[in-house]
Order: sequence, then C-alpha cells, then structure tokens
Amino acid sequence: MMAQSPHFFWRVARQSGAVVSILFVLLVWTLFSALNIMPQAILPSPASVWSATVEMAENGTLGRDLTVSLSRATIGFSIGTSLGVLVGLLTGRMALMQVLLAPALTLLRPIPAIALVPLAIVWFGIGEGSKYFVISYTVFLTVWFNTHHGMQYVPDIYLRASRSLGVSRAREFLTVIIPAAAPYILAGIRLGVALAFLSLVAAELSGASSGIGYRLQEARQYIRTDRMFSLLIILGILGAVADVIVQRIGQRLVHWQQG
Amino acid sequence: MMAQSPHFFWRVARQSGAVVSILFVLLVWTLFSALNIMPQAILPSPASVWSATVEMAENGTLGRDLTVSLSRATIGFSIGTSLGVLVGLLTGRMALMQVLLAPALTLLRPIPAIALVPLAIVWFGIGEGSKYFVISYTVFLTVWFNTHHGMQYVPDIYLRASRSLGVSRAREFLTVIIPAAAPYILAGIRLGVALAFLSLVAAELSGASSGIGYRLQEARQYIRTDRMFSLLIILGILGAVADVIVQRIGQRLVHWQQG
Amino acid sequence: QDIVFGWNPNPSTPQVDVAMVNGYFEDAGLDVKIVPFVSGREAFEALLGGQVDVAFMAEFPAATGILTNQPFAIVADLTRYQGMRIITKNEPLDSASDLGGKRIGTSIGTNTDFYLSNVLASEGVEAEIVNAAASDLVAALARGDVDVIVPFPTYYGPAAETLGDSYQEWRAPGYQTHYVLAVNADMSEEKSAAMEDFLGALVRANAEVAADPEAAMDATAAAMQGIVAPEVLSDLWADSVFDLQLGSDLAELLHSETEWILSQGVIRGEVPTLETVESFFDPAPLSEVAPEAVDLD
Amino acid sequence: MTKQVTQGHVCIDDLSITFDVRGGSMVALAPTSLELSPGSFTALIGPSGCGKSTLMNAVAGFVPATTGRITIDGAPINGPSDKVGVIFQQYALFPWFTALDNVRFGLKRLKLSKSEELDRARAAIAEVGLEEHAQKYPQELSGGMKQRVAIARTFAFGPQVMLMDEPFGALDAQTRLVMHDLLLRIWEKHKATVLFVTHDVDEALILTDDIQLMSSGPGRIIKHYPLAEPRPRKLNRDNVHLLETRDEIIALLHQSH
Amino acid sequence: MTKQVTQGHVCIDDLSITFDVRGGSMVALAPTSLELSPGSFTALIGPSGCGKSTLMNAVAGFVPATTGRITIDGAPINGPSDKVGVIFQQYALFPWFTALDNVRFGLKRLKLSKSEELDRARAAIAEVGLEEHAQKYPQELSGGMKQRVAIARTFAFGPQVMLMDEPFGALDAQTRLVMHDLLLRIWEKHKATVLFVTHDVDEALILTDDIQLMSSGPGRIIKHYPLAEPRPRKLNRDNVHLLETRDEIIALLHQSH
Ligand SMILES: Nc1ncnc2c1ncn2[C@@H]1O[C@H](COP(=O)(O)OP(=O)(O)OP(=O)(O)O)[C@@H](O)[C@H]1O
Ligand SMILES: Nc1ncnc2c1ncn2[C@@H]1O[C@H](COP(=O)(O)OP(=O)(O)OP(=O)(O)O)[C@@H](O)[C@H]1O
Ligand SMILES: [Mg+2]
Ligand SMILES: [Mg+2]
Repeated sequence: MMAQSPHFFWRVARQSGAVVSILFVLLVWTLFSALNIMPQAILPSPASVWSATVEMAENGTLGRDLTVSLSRATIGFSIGTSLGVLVGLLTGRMALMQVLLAPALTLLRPIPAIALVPLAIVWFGIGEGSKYFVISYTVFLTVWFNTHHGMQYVPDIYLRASRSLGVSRAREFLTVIIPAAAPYILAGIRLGVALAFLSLVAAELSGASSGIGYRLQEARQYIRTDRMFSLLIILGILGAVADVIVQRIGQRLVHWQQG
Repeated sequence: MMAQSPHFFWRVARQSGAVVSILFVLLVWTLFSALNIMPQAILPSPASVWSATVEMAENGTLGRDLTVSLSRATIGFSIGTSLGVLVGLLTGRMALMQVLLAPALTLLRPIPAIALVPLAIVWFGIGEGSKYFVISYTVFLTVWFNTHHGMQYVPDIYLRASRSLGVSRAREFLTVIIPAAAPYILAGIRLGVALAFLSLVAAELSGASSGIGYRLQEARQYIRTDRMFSLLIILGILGAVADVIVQRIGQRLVHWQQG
Repeated sequence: QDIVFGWNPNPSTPQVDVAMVNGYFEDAGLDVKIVPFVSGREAFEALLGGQVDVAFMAEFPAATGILTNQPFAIVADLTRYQGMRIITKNEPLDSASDLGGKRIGTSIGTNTDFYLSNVLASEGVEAEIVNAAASDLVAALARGDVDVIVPFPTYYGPAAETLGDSYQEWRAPGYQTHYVLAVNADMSEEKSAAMEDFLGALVRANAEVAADPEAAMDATAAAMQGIVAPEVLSDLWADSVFDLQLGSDLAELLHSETEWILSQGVIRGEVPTLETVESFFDPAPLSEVAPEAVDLD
Repeated sequence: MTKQVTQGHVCIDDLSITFDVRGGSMVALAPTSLELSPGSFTALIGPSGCGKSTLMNAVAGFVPATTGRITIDGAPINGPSDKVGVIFQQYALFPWFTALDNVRFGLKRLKLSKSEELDRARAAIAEVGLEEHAQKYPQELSGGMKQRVAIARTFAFGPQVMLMDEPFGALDAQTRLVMHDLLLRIWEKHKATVLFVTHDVDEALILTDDIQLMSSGPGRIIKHYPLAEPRPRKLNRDNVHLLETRDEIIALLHQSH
Repeated sequence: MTKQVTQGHVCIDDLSITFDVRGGSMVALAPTSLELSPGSFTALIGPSGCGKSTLMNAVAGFVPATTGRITIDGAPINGPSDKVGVIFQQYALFPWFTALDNVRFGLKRLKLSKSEELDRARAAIAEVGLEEHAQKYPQELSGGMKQRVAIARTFAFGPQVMLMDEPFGALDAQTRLVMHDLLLRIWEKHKATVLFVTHDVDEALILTDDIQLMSSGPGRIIKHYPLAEPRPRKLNRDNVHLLETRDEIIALLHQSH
C-alpha cells in the first residue's frame, strides 16, 4: 500500500493467490485422505467428493438446490441487511432509539436463530416465511451491530460542519453520517453475506424439500459424507463469490478510503 | 454528542433505558401469553418461565450448567479472539499472508460450525476439545474478518509517519497499526463475545451432559418451552453482560475516539 | 477396564439407568465413561470416528451404516417400543386411506419417515410428505401447515398438551423401534472382554427392571433430571418392552429398512441379503453372559 | 455602507471554558466578554494555545460554555446553527464529495433548482481559483486547495455570522491577496458579522474593523484596537496609525510569551 | 561549519509525477531536477497546488516517481527510510499517544535506556514550549501546539535529511521566531540536509542557503537564488541583496499566477 510499483505484482499474486491458497488446502486434504488416518465416512477423498458433486449435478438436484437456496439467501439477506442498516442508523444516532432498542437487541445477539425456529414457525409457518426469518434474523443482528458500532466513530468534525451549513437532519443522515460510517456498514454487510449462506442450514431444517441446507441434512442422515463435503464446499464458494461482489461494489462506493 | 449538558440526562436515560426496554418486552410478552393466542408449549407465560428457572436452580442443574458453559465460552472466546486478531493483523498487512490465507478463510466463513462437528470430534475428541473448537472456530472467523477488514482502513499517513521515524516493523505493528484499526478490532471482539455464547448450543450437541446449550437441546427434545425460554434469556443476559464489560474496556483502550 | 459409552439420556432404556444407580458397572469391574449425545445419530458418528467404544441408538441409523458398509457391529437390543403413532388435529384417523392426499409432516431419513412410508404403502395411499425438524412438527400441526404429523415418541405428550381436545392419534401397526447398542467392528481382545462385562451388568439390570418396575421408573426419572413429566414417562413405558436380547426380528427389520433407504435414492447399491445384515451383528459377548437372549438363525 | 444591518449581533458575556482532562480539568479560556455588532469585522490575535479556536467553537455552538453565556441576536447559543458559518482550522471537507459537491452541500438549505445550485457552486469554486479542480476529491487536492474549497463552501452559503479560524494559513502570498479581496467583497455584499483568527498582524490590520488581542493561555482579551481607516488599506508611511498599532501589537505579543 | 558533512546528499533527476484520476491522469509535478548537497538548507517556494508537497512526498518515498529518479547518498529511493525525516503539512501525530509519547516514538530506533529516552523527549517538548502540555493527547492540543509536537518529534529523531512542509504555518509570529532559532540550532548541530516548503518569502530569506522557486501547477523549478549572507540575518537596509531577492521573488510569484 505504500509505493505503486509493487501493486501490479501483488494484484497478479492476489488473483493467483486464491488459486495457490486453495491448491494448498486441496493438497493437504488429498494427503490426509490418502494416508487413511480417518475413515472415509468422516474424511472422504477429494475424488469421491468430486464424483458426489457430479452425481448431484447429473440427477438434477444440485441445480434445483442452488436455485432454491440462492433465492432464499438473497431474500433473507436483503431483508436482514436493509433492516440492520436502518435500525443501526437509528439506534446509532438517535438517543431515544438507542435507549429503547439497543438493550433488547444486545440481549438477542447471543441467541442462535435455531433456538427461535419454533417461534418462527408459529409466526411464519413452515413455508418460505420461517426460512426468510431465520436468515434475516441472523443477518440483521450482525449488520445492525456493525452499523450501530460504526456510528460511534463518526468524527465530530463532520457533524459540526454539516450542522453549521444548516442542512436538514435527513440530508445530514444520508450524506454525512452514512458515508462516514460506511466502512463499518460495509464490514457488517460482508459479514451478513456469509451469514446468509451459513444460516441456510438452520433455515432449511423444516419445511424444505430442496436447497443446499436440506440436502446437507439429508446427506448427514444417510452418512453420505462425500455429499456433505461437496455441499459445504459449494456453500463456501457461493459465499466467497457473493463476498467478492459485495466487496467490489463496496470499494467503489467507499472510494475515498484506501483499501 | 454535540453539547455536553444533555449528556447527563442521557446517561441516566441510557441506564434506565435498558430497564425500560426490557420492561416493555416483558409487558408485550405477558399480554400475548395472557391472551392465549399461542399454546403454552410454544409461547409460555413469564410466570411459567420463571418457575422453570427456579426449578432448574433448585435441582442444581442451572448452577452446574452455568459454570460449565461459562468456562467453555470463555476459553473458546479467548482462543478464537486471540487467533482472529493475530491472523487478521497478519493477513491485513502482510501481502503474502493475505494471498495465502484470506481466500481459504473467506471460503470457510459461510460454513456453519455445526457442519464441522463430526470432523471436530475426530480431531479433538469428544471431550472439551471439540467444544472449544466449535466455539473458537465461529469466534475466530468473525474476529478475523473484522480485523482484516479494519486493516484496509488504516490511514496511510500514520504508516508514512512511522516509516519515516524508522521504527521497527514489529513496533509499527503494535503501536501504530493495531491502535489505528482498534475500532474495527473492537467491533469484531464484541461480535465474538455474542458468538461465543451463541455457539454454545452447537458446541454442546455432542459429548456434553451439562451446559446451557445441552440443556436447551434437551428442553427442545421434550418441548419444555418454559425451560427453553428461561435458558435463552439466560444466554442473552450472559452475552449482554459480557458485551458491556468488553465495551467498557474497549472504550477505555480506544479512548482517543469518541463514542 | 475402561469403556467409553456414547449415550443419549432417554426415557426408554431403564436398564442403563438402573445399572448406573445400583453401581452394576462398578461391580463388574468396569470404569464406564458416559459421553452424552443429543441423539443416537451423533453417538453413532462418534463411534464411526473411533471416539466411543459402544454407542446407544435406535436401530434405524444402523441400516444406513450397513448400506454404506461402516465398520460397526450391533451387540444388543435393549428395548422395543411399539406405540408409534400418527397424529392429527380434529379429524379422527383409523386407517391408511384416511391419509390420502394429506400433507404429512415428518423428519426425513428417520425411522418415523420409514414408519409412515410403510403405513402408506400398506394400502397404496399417496400423500404429500413435508420434512420438518422433529421439534417443529407439533407447532406445524397446531398452526395447520400440515394436516398430519408423525413425530418421535417423546413428542406425543407435548402434542397432546398443545392440541388439547383436538388431539387425535392413530396407533398404526407395523413398526417397532428397537433401541440397540453398537460397537466397533474390530474390537480388541481386551475390549471384547470388557464388553462382556458391560453387557453382563445390563443383563443384571434388565432383570432388576422386570422385578421392580417402580424403582426402575424412579431411576429413569432421576436420570432425566425432571425434563419429562411422570405421566409422560408412564405413557411411554406402557408401550415399551424392556428385554435385552439380540434376535433375528431385528435383522429382518434392518433388512427391510435397507431396502426402503435404497428406494429413497440417496444411497446407491444393492439390497443386502439377510446374511449380510446379520454379519453386522456380533452376538459373541451377549452369548457369553446370557446365551438365552440370543436368537439368531 | 448604506444598508442598515440588524442581524448577526453576537454577545459574549463572561464566557469561560474548561475541559475535563485526566486527573482534573484545564481552563482553555479565562472569563471573556466581547460584543460583535451586526456587520462588524473583528480579528482575534493571540499566541498559540491561548484559546482562540475554543472561543470560536463556543460561538459556533460546538463546545458548551462552562460559565457565562453567548447570544446571537438575543437568542442563546446551545448548539450549531445555520446562522453561523465556520471555516475550520482543519478544513472539515467531506472526503466523499468532490470539491464542487462540498460547495453544493452548503447551498442545500437555500433549496435552489439544480441548475441554479450548480451555477452558484461553480461560481464559488471559480472565485477561489479552482475551476479546473472542481471534480477532484479533497484527498486529491493540495493543502492550499483544500482550504480554498472550505472558504468557497462557507462564502457561498452566506451566513450572518462568519467564524474563520486561520482561513488563509495554508495559502501562498499571492493567493492570499486574492482571498483578501474576495473576503472583503463578500463581507461588503452580505454585511455578515465576521470573527477572524489570524497569526498575521498585517493581515488583521489590512482587513478588519477591530483587533482583539488575547494573552497567552488560558487566554483572555487584553486589549483591543479599533481601526477606522478606509479600505483598501496599505501598510506604508501614509498610514502611521496602522504602523504604530502594528508595532504595539507585536511588542505586546512578544511580552505575553 | 568546520565539520565535514558527507551524508545526506539528495539528487533529484528529471523527476515527474502523475496521478491517476477518474477518466485520465494528471501531472502533479513536471520534470524537475534538483541537487541538495549534504548539509545544505533549501527553501521551496511556489503557488498553491504547484507540486511542492508532491515533490516532498517523492523524496520521502511515499509516492513513486512516474519518470526520473531520486537518490540519497547514491541509493535510489523506493520507500520511506529513516534517513529522511518529515514534518507533515497535516502533522500526522498519533492520536493514541500523548504529546510526549509521540516524541518518544521517534526516539525508539536509537534504543536508549528508558530514562534517557524520557529525558530527551522531555527536552524536545520543552524546546517547543510545551512542557506543560506533554501529557495531552493531540486532540486536546491547539493547532499550533500540534504542529510544535510534530516539529519536536522530527527534531528529536535527528534524521540526515529533513523535509519540512510548511512547518510553521499554524504558528503565531512570536512562536515562529522561537522555532526559527531552534531549527537553525539543530541544523547547525546535526548538519542535516533540509528541504523546506514555505509560503513566507521572508522566512525563506532569513533561514536558508538557497531558494528554489516553482511555477504554478503542474510545477517545475523556474529559478533559484543562492543566499550566502551570514546568519542571523535581518531583512533591513543593511542587507540589500536580500531585499532585492525578495522583491524579485514576489514579482515572479505574482506573474506565475
Ligand atoms: N478537547 C480538549 N481537551 C482538553 N484541552 C483542550 C481541548 N481543546 C483545546 N484544549 C486546550 O485549550 C487550550 C486552548 O486551545 P485552542 O485550540 O483554543 O488554542 P488556539 O488559541 O486556537 O491556538 P492555535 O493558534 O495554536 O490554534 C490549549 O491549551 C489546548 O490544549
Ligand atoms: N492523490 C492525488 N491524486 C490526484 N491528484 C493529486 C493527488 N495529490 C495531489 N494531487 C494534485 O497534484 C497537484 C500538486 O499538489 P501538491 O499537494 O503537491 O501541491 P502543493 O504545492 O503542496 O500546494 P499547497 O501549497 O497548496 O500545499 C495539485 O493539483 C493536486 O490537486
Ligand atoms: Mg486554533
Ligand atoms: Mg502542500
């Protein structure tokens, strides 16, 4: 980040870096499974995971699971993120909101979504509603927290400037406070992306007959560890790709900060 | 945060605010359960939750569960946070580390700890080891991410100053980079606190005969919703108290930023 | 001798509770280290991962283990539960045809799923099966998301309580749950000896349960730390047969379960022969301590 | 000087400001009274750390009075207000806006049409000589350019009271002269009340109606020099009073150190 | 002037710097060559935005050369080095350290004993007149105080090459004189090579060996004035050469605008 000339080198390295990093993990994995330290039922070989993937792709479940889960993750993420940013902005800057909401939300943060599924089912049924609830609950709390926390670090000088320039509170909010807290909000959203995929597993425990999370549970029931690995890796890749997209967009939006 | 005089008012309001906020939630809850909209097995009354708490306290399980779970959460949190901050500092500032580790960790972030429990059991046994693993895995990924993300926002000017003052890289790390990224690290640690309690549930799925998470699973299997509520509230309170402690310490450490 | 016992505290196996309360394991010179799991499936996973010496579970996961040729063996069958139910709200049920076209909630890939399939197949009835986590079924039925549920036995009590007067059940015949003990396929000499002592202690407890059911119920209730109400416990026990054995009825059940699992399409392979299924039984330790309890062809 | 100015009357009455610091408190401004009549142009001069910025921050409503009070047109100050424009010692530009958008931000409360707002903002940017740099972000501007954007922002906004904290400190001599002209033109047009902190005694002598001199920290106002000379002024033999005042101020500053 | 200085030889050779901006690039510094001999004291003067800070940033190793090269004692610059001390236009103090600890930070590489380090840091803080404010954090200091802490930090650190970007811009006249004395004392003691950006032509005339004048941006060096007068200097009739140089520079700056 200092001089510009090494930038190019690192840009290339960074792009190939992902490959190197993943090749390394693959290598270790192949070694471990070839050495037969652990039973196949617990650590399947890369080859068997690959063929399980091909199997799911060929019988059409993978495509359907991906479609279904992606739409759930997207909707849950969108709801959770919008609410999280919104409430975070409110509790972060409005003392009344902070006083009323922050304690209750802080109490909720250590409570896992799975524990709330029974309640969610009563409210939303076992249809798509409860799935959106589980995903957006998890995403919401994290995005809320990061946004709220970031609000505490909005430099006073910006508020002073905007107040003396007599802009409305609404404009101040949109054009001063949000940009100033943007790096934190962005961090929250990026955490939220990963959480949306992560909570698919909990969300699809009930009332689902397809989806990555459902398939994962099924694979576990039938000790298809090869499928489990395949599905977990797919989850990882989906999350990572979505993260890269959000990060790229974020970097463009928060262009005034290096990084 | 502007003028000083309303500070006092808000400080009082903030402290009583938690009470108000919680009383409000209690009120809504009492109302709902009194109206009998939902069956007791799904939304128990505050009174029955209280008596379930008393029951668990009197038969001695609650005390034991608390001791056991607190020690697991503390140890898991400590491991996860230390590693998370450390690796985040490394990947955030050292291009080589970033290239090698960040992609693999980004792939892991969307993968839930529960899915790794079978592997954890084989690696760490069914004793405390696998529980520490599950907790610290979750905490680690989040703390790592926030630290790593925060590193991108260390203002160049500080690095320029420290480089021209010729301090060693190690000192620059400890006394420039860490303080500059401290608000992000702090946000990560506070998320980690909540996650340590949240992941107790997953951690105590296997090989546990006591602990809040274990007790919660048990209550769930037998639809003892009163106990579930009691345990979830305890989880919330534990997490919130720990959060306040971390926040206080954090505020003192990051004293140069308002908030 | 050390035994690591992967155990799921449950109301259906008083033999284990009695053996613990009365110190039969110690009497047999064993140091039994109890490792609790939330379900038999987790205990089974730990067994396959070599973390426990003996695992307690329902028989159903073993069928999957047989199909995927996992290295384990069943050494005893502690309890049969024959009170499996199908539950509805309002509409009474007494034959499979009543289920036609209904939305039925169950947990896929478990013995309740298998049980339901058998009931439906017995009269060639078609219905829509909805997967839900075990603990969510009651709420889903109460809300009306599904018309019928087939939950695990521990949920019968709460279902009756939640649904109140509208609770309806049908005890469809055709399936019993077996609660079994499984060990690693290649136990060391030493472990085999310990396993004999372990089963010996359970056989002793088994007799004690038969002799004094009330004391046994107290032992179980104490072990459950108040999580199940006494009436729920006695209801469960009314349909349970506590009799430690290892018989060909279990082999036949597992055989039909493997066939059903294969029909689900997640695991591919051939239906194993009954001999193959029985090759996953290890009657040796039990025949040492209670030859009359073993009844295999 | 025909227009009768009635707005922008600042009364500072026995104001003192104390900050909490670890293990006690420190007086940043000793009790100070000062009245700025509507449309007046006052300079504040004093050694580094004497409390000039603190006084300005109090008038701007950023820092609460520890004792005493401040009123503007009779209304007490208890928070930032759009009557009071501030040019900050550290510029306080928004890094997420271009130079032009920073200026436009200050025009928002006027609720102009978009094109009029743009025109005004462009004109303000042009007046500080940055038309070529209007689309740059603050972090792409030089120190002096940033300061000029901040000046343009406050000038375009046209407040009744204008607080300027060393507004020309980062400018070269030539640009500074251009800014002096601009400031005087704007001041004569709007007849705003201006409070102007500077380290440059000559600048104060050339521009202002009144120089208030502060003692070293914790500062108070120790002397004031009304200046009635017509503008534009020059510091040369023709203006003996200005030269004398200058010598006196420099001597006093020298002492107070 | 008896000590033979051999270190701190800066060669700037055909250096130009271009920044990427949205939709193109902009030249911040046109090709410039400049040699600073060991122990010399050079001023850089030029209009706002002409590239002075950019040139300094390049010598400091913060910004890579687009064309040309810079060497210090023969070694090319490709990153910040502890040979080169910088006083930043924006101070660059660490907000998590007190004033004293900011100065101590710069002494770390000398690996002194703790008490010696403290003594040296205290002495440096005292020299800039802030002994009473040593325990304050930067955000509790006034603008001028911050600048003095930054000066103390770099002076205490004692680099071979010292780059100073308007180091006295936020200081009142009196404090500025004290700082001039201090700078000259330190320079004569260490015989560092100093490159000094200022907007104050008088300051440059009083302090430096050589004034380099830049044209308006994208700047290049258009003229240089060697000054051989003995120090301390005064700008009065006795020093006609200085006064003439002054008039010439001011005229040139005026033109280049
Ligand atoms: N937030 C604060 N906390 C504690 N002390 C402060 C704070 N802000 C300012 N001070 C102190 O108040 C005194 C006056 O500071 P102020 O910034 O008003 O000086 P100034 O006259 O503007 O000086 P300069 O010309 O150097 O900018 C200084 O001693 C400073 O250290
Ligand atoms: N990071 C950057 N990106 C784009 N343009 C830049 C950047 N930094 C500086 N510039 C441009 O380079 C030119 C020279 O800037 P520089 O800061 O060197 O000026 P300066 O001579 O120090 O001016 P001043 O006296 O006002 O501080 C300016 O036009 C400025 O806009
Ligand atoms: Mg000031
Ligand atoms: Mg500059």
